[in-house]
Amino acid sequence: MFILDIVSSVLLIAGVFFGLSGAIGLFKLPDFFTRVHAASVTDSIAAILIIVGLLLQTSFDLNTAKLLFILTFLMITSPTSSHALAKSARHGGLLTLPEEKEKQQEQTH
Amino acid sequence: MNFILDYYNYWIVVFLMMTGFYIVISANNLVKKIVGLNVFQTSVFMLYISMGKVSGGTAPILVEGVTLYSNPLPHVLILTAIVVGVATTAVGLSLIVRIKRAYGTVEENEFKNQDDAI
Amino acid sequence: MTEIYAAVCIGILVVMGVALARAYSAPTVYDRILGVNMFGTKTVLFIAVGGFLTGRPDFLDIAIVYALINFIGMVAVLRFFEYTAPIE
Amino acid sequence: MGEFIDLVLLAMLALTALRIIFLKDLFAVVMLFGIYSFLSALIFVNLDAVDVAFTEASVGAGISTVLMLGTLALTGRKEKENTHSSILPLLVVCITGAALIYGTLDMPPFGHPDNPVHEHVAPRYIEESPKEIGLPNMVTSVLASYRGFDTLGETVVVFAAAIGVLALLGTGRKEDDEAPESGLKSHHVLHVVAKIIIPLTILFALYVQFHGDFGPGGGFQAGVIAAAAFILYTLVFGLSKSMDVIGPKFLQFMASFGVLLYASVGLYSMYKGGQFLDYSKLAVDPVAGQHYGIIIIELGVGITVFAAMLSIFYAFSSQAERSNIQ
Repeated sequence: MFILDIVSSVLLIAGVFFGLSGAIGLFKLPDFFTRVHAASVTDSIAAILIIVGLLLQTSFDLNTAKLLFILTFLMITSPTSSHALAKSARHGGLLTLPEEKEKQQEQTH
Repeated sequence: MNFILDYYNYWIVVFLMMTGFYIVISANNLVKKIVGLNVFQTSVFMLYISMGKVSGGTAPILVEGVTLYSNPLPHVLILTAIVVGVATTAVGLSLIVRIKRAYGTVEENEFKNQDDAI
Repeated sequence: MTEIYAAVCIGILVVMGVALARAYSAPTVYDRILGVNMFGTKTVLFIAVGGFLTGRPDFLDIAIVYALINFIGMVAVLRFFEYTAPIE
Repeated sequence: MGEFIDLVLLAMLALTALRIIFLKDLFAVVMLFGIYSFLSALIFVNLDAVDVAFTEASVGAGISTVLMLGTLALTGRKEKENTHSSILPLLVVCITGAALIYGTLDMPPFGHPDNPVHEHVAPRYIEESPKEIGLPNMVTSVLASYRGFDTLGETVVVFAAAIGVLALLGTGRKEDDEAPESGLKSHHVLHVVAKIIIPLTILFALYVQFHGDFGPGGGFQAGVIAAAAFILYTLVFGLSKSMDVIGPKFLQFMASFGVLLYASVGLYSMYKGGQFLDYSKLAVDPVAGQHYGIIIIELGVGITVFAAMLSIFYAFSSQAERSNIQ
């Protein structure tokens, strides 16, 4: 039991670490598409680590099934919403940082 | 510190209530007014649920080995109030859609002016 | 284990706070949607860990509802966003 | 720890409400309102009200936000500059707020087990309802059995609201002319994922419906979650396809059927010699009778809420599509 506790603690803390790094990226990264990347890191890896960490603490019962359900659900939906958001932003005319620089150079010429 | 913890929930409830109230009376746009009404309504829910909480208690779903539960009665009242709240919000929003079609605007002073012009 | 759960809860609360700050003041409307979406997924994790912290993990149903509604809200925002004229 | 989480979440809630005042972009206002609902549901979980949190997360954050977004699509997202002075409202709010804060000082302290609220009827519910009704979830027992008449009224209110919306916006009857192209048509990933998610959602709704006696959940929540599955279908595949699956006529039938089912349980228990909605008379064993009664009326609630929410959404959605054609 003791080893399981250690493993799940490590997983949980690693999950929080990735969550925090993604949160920093949400403010620090230069353009929208890199910020989507930062946010989707927290959505995928942090969610996997934290939920697997919790899974190790359950005895094999309904809670295990529910946690697995949440994990599958998040794995399917959160990359999809990141993708859909980035695609909508692209349609809405948002540019990446290099493209924006290029545009500015064209205007100055 | 204990004094603050004893009343903190109620103060936040009053703050939210007044925020919602302010939005309702000062906003000119009807959709924002509806949002304000909902903010107000949620603050009332918060008041009820705060009153039902018992420190050290747990959710009122029976488990073995627990004797202290929070009060289930406010939960029942608020559960139904939430569903009724969204039903009335829906009616309010559909009235706004009709107002937009009749007057071409959802800003309160603009359709009042149109009424005065007639 | 309780200390670990408490620490993880606080960590997730911090991430939620940051996402909330992004939703409060965002350079573009898409950034705002991103902040809202990230807030939603973090609350799912928060409820899951919080259930284990209080010793009653049978409330994971609420986390499932959060994940579901968050996704539907996201799709609805993208769908109705294209109907409304952009703000100048 | 619980108190600390409470402090932080309530502070976040207050900040969100404050931010809503100053935003002029109504789209952002509605999104922050979604966050506000999510946060308040989190606080409900923290204050032990799991059933309420379930409802707030699905109804408040889900359906309200979607309906408000639908309205914004019709009315425009920019709030015009306010010409009124905001000093008078601020003054009114400050005075009322100060009076209320003064009033809270006479409230019993938060969370104390001896508070007046916990003195009267609540101990009876907590101690007797597991024996009398035989369900572990006290909220369901009180909602469906002790206060069953009240819940019947609430169901009728939801039904009436659906009628009101349909009267104002039209029934959203299917039109055979060309359906407008949705921009989400090009999101192929979304199409595939929606097809995976929707069956899972309906399965989860059924679980919530029938597991509500033992855990958080019940008819109100299940109806909304099932409606959310169809709302997702409408958003991704378009209104006309969704109406092929469940038409507005059928929904109107379902909404009234749910209320009738609920009320007829009450009449049947009268026929059996009890009071209106006295489930103990439904079977020889009173506890088994309570079980049958609660399952049937929760089903009635679920059907009505599902049909009412979905027809309200259809009405808004058909308005949005119509205005998009012009």
